[in-house]
Amino acid sequence: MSNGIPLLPPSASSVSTEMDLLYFFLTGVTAFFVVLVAALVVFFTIRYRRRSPDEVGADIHGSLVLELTWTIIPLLLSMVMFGWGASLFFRLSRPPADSMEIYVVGKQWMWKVQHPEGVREINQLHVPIDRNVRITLGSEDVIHDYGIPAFRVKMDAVPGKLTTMWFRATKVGEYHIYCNQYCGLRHSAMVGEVIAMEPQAYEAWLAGGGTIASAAPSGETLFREYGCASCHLLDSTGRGPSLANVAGSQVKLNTGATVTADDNYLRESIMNSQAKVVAGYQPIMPPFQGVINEENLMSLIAYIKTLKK
Amino acid sequence: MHQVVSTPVRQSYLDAPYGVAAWLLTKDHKRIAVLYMISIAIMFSLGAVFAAGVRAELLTPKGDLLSADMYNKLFTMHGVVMVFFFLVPSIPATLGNFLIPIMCGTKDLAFPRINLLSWYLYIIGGLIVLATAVNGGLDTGWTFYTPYSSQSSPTNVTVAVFGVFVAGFSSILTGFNFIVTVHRMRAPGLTWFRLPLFVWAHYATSLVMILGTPVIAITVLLVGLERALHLGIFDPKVGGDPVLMQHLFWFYSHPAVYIMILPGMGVISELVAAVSRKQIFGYGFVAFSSLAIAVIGFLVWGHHLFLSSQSIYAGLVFSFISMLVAVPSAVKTFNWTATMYKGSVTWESPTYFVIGFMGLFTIGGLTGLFLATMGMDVALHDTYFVIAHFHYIMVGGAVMAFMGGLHFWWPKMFGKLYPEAWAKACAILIFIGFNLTFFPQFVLGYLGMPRRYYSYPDELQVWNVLSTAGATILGLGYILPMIYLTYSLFKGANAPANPWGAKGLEWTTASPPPTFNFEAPVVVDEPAYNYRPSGEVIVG
Amino acid sequence: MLTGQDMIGHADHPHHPRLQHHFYSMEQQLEASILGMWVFLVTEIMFFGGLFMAYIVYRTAYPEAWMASSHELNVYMGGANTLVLICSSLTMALAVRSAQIGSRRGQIINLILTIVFGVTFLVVKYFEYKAKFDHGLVPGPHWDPHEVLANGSLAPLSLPLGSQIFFSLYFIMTGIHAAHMVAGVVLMLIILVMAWKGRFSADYYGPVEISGLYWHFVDIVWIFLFPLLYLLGFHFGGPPV
Amino acid sequence: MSSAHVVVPVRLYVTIWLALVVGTAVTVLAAHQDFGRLNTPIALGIAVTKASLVVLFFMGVRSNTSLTKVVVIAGFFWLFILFGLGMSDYLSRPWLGVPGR
Repeated sequence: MSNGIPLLPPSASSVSTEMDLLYFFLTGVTAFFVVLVAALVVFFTIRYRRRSPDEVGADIHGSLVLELTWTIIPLLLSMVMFGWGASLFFRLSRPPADSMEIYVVGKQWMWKVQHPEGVREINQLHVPIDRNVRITLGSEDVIHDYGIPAFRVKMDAVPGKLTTMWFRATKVGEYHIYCNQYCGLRHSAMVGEVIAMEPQAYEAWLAGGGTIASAAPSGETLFREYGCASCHLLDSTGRGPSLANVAGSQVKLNTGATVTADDNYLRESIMNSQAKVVAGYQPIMPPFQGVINEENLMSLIAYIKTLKK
Repeated sequence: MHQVVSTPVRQSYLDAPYGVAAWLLTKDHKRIAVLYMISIAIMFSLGAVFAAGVRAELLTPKGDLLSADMYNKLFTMHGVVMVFFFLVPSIPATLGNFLIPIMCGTKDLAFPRINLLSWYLYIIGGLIVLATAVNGGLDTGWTFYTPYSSQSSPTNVTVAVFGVFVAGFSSILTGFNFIVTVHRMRAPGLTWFRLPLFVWAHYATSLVMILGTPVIAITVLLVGLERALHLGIFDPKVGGDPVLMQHLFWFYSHPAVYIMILPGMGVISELVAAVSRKQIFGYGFVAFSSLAIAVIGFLVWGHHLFLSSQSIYAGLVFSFISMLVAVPSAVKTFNWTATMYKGSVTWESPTYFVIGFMGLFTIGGLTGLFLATMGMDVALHDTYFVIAHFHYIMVGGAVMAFMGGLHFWWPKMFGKLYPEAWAKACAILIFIGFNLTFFPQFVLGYLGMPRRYYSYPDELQVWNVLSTAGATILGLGYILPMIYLTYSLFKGANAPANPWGAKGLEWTTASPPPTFNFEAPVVVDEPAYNYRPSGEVIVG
Repeated sequence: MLTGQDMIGHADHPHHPRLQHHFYSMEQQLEASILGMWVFLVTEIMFFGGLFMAYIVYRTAYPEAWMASSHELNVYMGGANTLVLICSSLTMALAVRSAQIGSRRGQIINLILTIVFGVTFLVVKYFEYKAKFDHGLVPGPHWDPHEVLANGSLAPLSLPLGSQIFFSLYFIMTGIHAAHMVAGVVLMLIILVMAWKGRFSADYYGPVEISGLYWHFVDIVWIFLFPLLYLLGFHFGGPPV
Repeated sequence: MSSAHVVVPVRLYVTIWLALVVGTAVTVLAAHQDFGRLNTPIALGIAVTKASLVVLFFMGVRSNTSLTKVVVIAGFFWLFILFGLGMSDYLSRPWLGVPGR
C-alpha cells in the first residue's frame, strides 16, 4: 500500500481531503504554539540566567493586557476548530438520501456484511466508487467500532440499537477496515478490507453472489418463517399494520404520539414489540428479543424496506 | 516572610520514633507521604513492566512474543495500575501530603487518622487489583466498558472493580482532608491570596476528587453487581443501555485527567517561580485557572462519546465546552513563560524538568484539541493518536512535573542532596525517550492504527519500532533517579534548610522538618514568592 | 471563614483534654470536623447521584414499565418507613441538642430511640425484600414475576420490558440506602457508648453533631426514594391493594 | 466566632417534625390524584421541601457558616451537572433522525 515511511493513510473518499486539511490546520496551530513556548522558555533561560548566587528576578507581577491577549487568541482559535469540526461532523452524520444501503453486523470477532439483494460477505466490504454508501451497523454481543482510515470514517456498533455511517469512495483500491473499540481476545483480528470497485465491476460482483454462499436465509424467507406474513398483510386487513411503505414514514402510535419509522424503530418494533404500538392495533405481537439474532434482524429490516403496495 | 528562627534541630520527623509499627501507625502527614511514595514507586514500576511487555510485543507486526490473551491483560493492568494506583495519588498523596500542611503553616492535615486510613485503603485496593492480576488477570481495558466487562470478559472483573472501588475512597479521603485543611487550618495571616499556587492547584484537584470519584465508585460497583448478579442495568437484552456506563465512567474519568495534571501544574508554578527567583506572573490568573479547569473539566466528558451513538447535539455542547477548557491551560502556560522573563534563572536540575514539562505539556494540551474537534475525532477516535495525546499529558506532563517536584523538594523531605549531574541527565533522558516513544504514535494514530491492537499491518512497523526504542530510553530515564535518589539517602551531603534560595514556608523550617513542622507557631505577613520585598504587591 | 488567624488569641489558653495537638482551639476543631462531614456528604450525594442518573435515564426510556413495576411495591411499608425515619431524625436532632446543653440523660434516651427507629426501618425492609423474592421480582436469572391472586395462589405476572431494570435499581438504591442505615446504627451505638461514659459536654460534642449530620442525610435520601420508587404506581390502574 | 452552635428550642424541632409528617401524608394523598404531567413535579416538589426542612433545621445549615451553605449548594449543583448534561444526550437522540446519531 505504501513504500517508504507512511505519514498519511490513503486518501480515498469524498471527505478525506477535507479531513486532511483540518488535520494540517490543527497541526499548524500546535506547531506554532509549541515552537513559540519552547523558543521563549529556552531564550529566557539563557538570556536571564542567574549570574550571581544572590541575584533575584525583576519585580514584575503581571499584565492585564497580556492576560487578555493570551486568553482571547486561544479562545478564538479554538472556536474556529469547534465550528469547522462540528460542520464536518454533521456532514459525516447525515447520509445523503440517495445512498445505497449496506448492513454490517459486528460479532466477536468478525464483520458480517449484507448488500442489497441479499448478497453477503464476511470481513470484506465491496463497494462501488462515486456512489454514496450508507452503512447501518449493529452488534451481536459487545461494542465494536467499524473504522476505515482511508475513508476517514468510523462508528461504534452498539448492541441493542442500530447506528449509521456513510461515505463515498473515490478511488479504486483495497483499504483496511479495523475494529476500533476493544472487544476482547481477538480484537486485533477483527479486521478486513474494503474493496472499492468501478460501479460495473461492483454490479458484476453482486451478480456473482458475493464472496460467501448465502447460508443465512433471506429476509423474505425469515418474514415467512417467523410468521410475520400471517398478520402483517400488505393491504391493511391483517391483525398487524401493513408494512408496505412503512420505512421512513410517520407512524401514529396508540399513545397519540407520532414517530418516524427509522431503522431503530423497526428494530424495536420487532425485538420489543410492545414498546410502541401502532394506533388502532392491539399489542398482541410477541417480542422477538432473544429469538432473532442481529444478522437476521438486519435481513428482515432490509426486506421490510422493499415492501411496497 | 516571618522567619521562624531555626534553632538547632533536635529531632526531625524521620528520627523519632523508629520501628515498623511507629511508621505503619503514624499520623504524621510527612511519614504518610513517605509511605505513599514507596507504594506508588512500586506501583509505577509494576505499571512500567506491563508497558514494557506491550511495547516489546508491538516491535513486530505479528503477534509473536506474547499470546493475545496475555497482551490484553498486560495493557489492561498497565492502565489500571498507572491510572488508579499511580497517577491519581502520585503528586497529591506524596508531595501534596507532605507540603500542604507545611505551606499552610500548620502542624498536620485536619484529619491525620483519616489520612492514614486513606493510605491503607490504597494498599488494600492495590492488593486486590494485583491479586486479580496474578489470579487469571483482567482483560477489559482500564475503561471497563460494558457489556464486554459485564458479560463477555472471561476474567475476574468483579474482584478487580472492587479493588478500584476501594482505592477510590482513598482518593476521596485525601481530597476531603486537603479541602478542610486549606479552609480551616491556615496559619494566621495566610490569606487565600498569599497561598502558594501549589496549594491552589491541590485545592482544585481535591474538588475534582470529592465530586467525581464517588461517581466512578458507583459505576464500577454497578459493573461488578451487573456481572455477579446479571441485574441487566447495562444489558441491552433486557432494555439496558451500555452507553450509560460510558457516561457515568467519563463523568469521573475525564475530570480524573485533571486530578492527574492539576497537581503537576501546581508543582510547575512553584518550580518556575523558584528557579527564576521571581514573583509568579499573573498570580490571580494562575490561581483561578486551576479552579476554572476543575469546574469546566466536569462539563466535557461527552467528548469521549462522539461516536458511541451519543446524540450529535449533546456532542456539540461537549465539543464546545472542551474547547473552553483549553483556555485556562493556555493561560497557565503563558504565565509560566512570562515568569521567566527578566528572572534570575538557575541552571540547576529543577529547571531542566520545568523546560521538559513545558514542551511536553504544550504538545499534549494542543493535541487534545484535535480530539475535541468533532470532525477530526472521527478519524482519530480510539487510535494511537489518543494514546499519544494522553501520555503527553499524563506522563509528559504529570510525571515530568512529579519528577521535577521530587527533585526540588527531595532535600527538604529527606535532608539530603542528590547528585546534580545525574539529575540533569535523568531529565534529558526522559525528555528524549518520551518524545521518541510517543511522537511516532501521533503519526500511527492518523494512519489509523487502533489502540489495544496486538498485531498490526506491516507498513506501520517502522513507527512502532521507533516507539519501542524510545520506550527503552524512557525506561532508563526512570530507573536512574530510583538509583541516585536512593543513593543520596545514604551517601548524599546534608541539605541546608533552603538549598535553592527559594521562598515559601517549607524553606523556613529545617531539612528534614521536625515532627510538628515548625519550631514556633507561624505567622505570615507577606504574599507568596516575595523575592523583592520592596513594597506591597498588587496581585493580578 | 474561620482560620487559625482568628484563633491565635486562644492559643495560650489551657488545653481542653479533647483538643487534638494540631488545632488551635476547640472551636477550630469543631468547625473542621463539621466542614469535613459536609464535604463527605457531598461525596455521598454524588455517589447516590450516579444511581439517580440511571433512574432518570431508564424512567424516561420505559415510563410504562416504571409505573407497572412501581405498582408492585408496597406503599404501606414504604410509607411507614418514611415516618419511622422522620421520627428518627427528630430524636437525632434532640440527641445533638442534649449534647449541646450537656444533658447526658437526654443524649442516651434520644440515641436509643434513634437506634430503635433505625432497626425498625431495617426490619420493615427485610419483610419488603422477602415479599419481592416470593413474587419472583428479583432481576437476573431468577426473574419470574408472579402476583398473588384473591384465593392466595400465585399467577404469572406480565411486566413490560424495562421492569427488570426498575427492580435492579430498586434493589440497588434501597440496598445501598439500607447499608448506610446499618452503618448509621453502628455509628449510633458507638456514640451511645461514648455518651454513656459522659464523654460529651457543651464544649465538646462534635462527634454527636457530625454523626447526626450523617443520619439526617440518610433520611433525606429516603425522602426522595419514597416518591420516586413507591408512589409512581398509583396511576397504574388505581392504588395498589 | 461562628454561630453554628446555637441551641435550638425543642419546640422548633417538633414543629419541623410535624411538618415532615404532614409532608409525607400530603405526598401520599397527592399520589392518589392524577395531575397528568404534573404528577412527578408535585411529588418531587414535596420531597424537595421536606429535604430542605431537614437540611435547614435538623442539620442546622440555617444557622451555619456561609461556607457550609456553599458546600451544600455545590453538591446539588454538581448533581445537576450530571443529570443535565447526561440527559442532554438521551433527550436529543431522536432529533437528527439518523439512527445512532
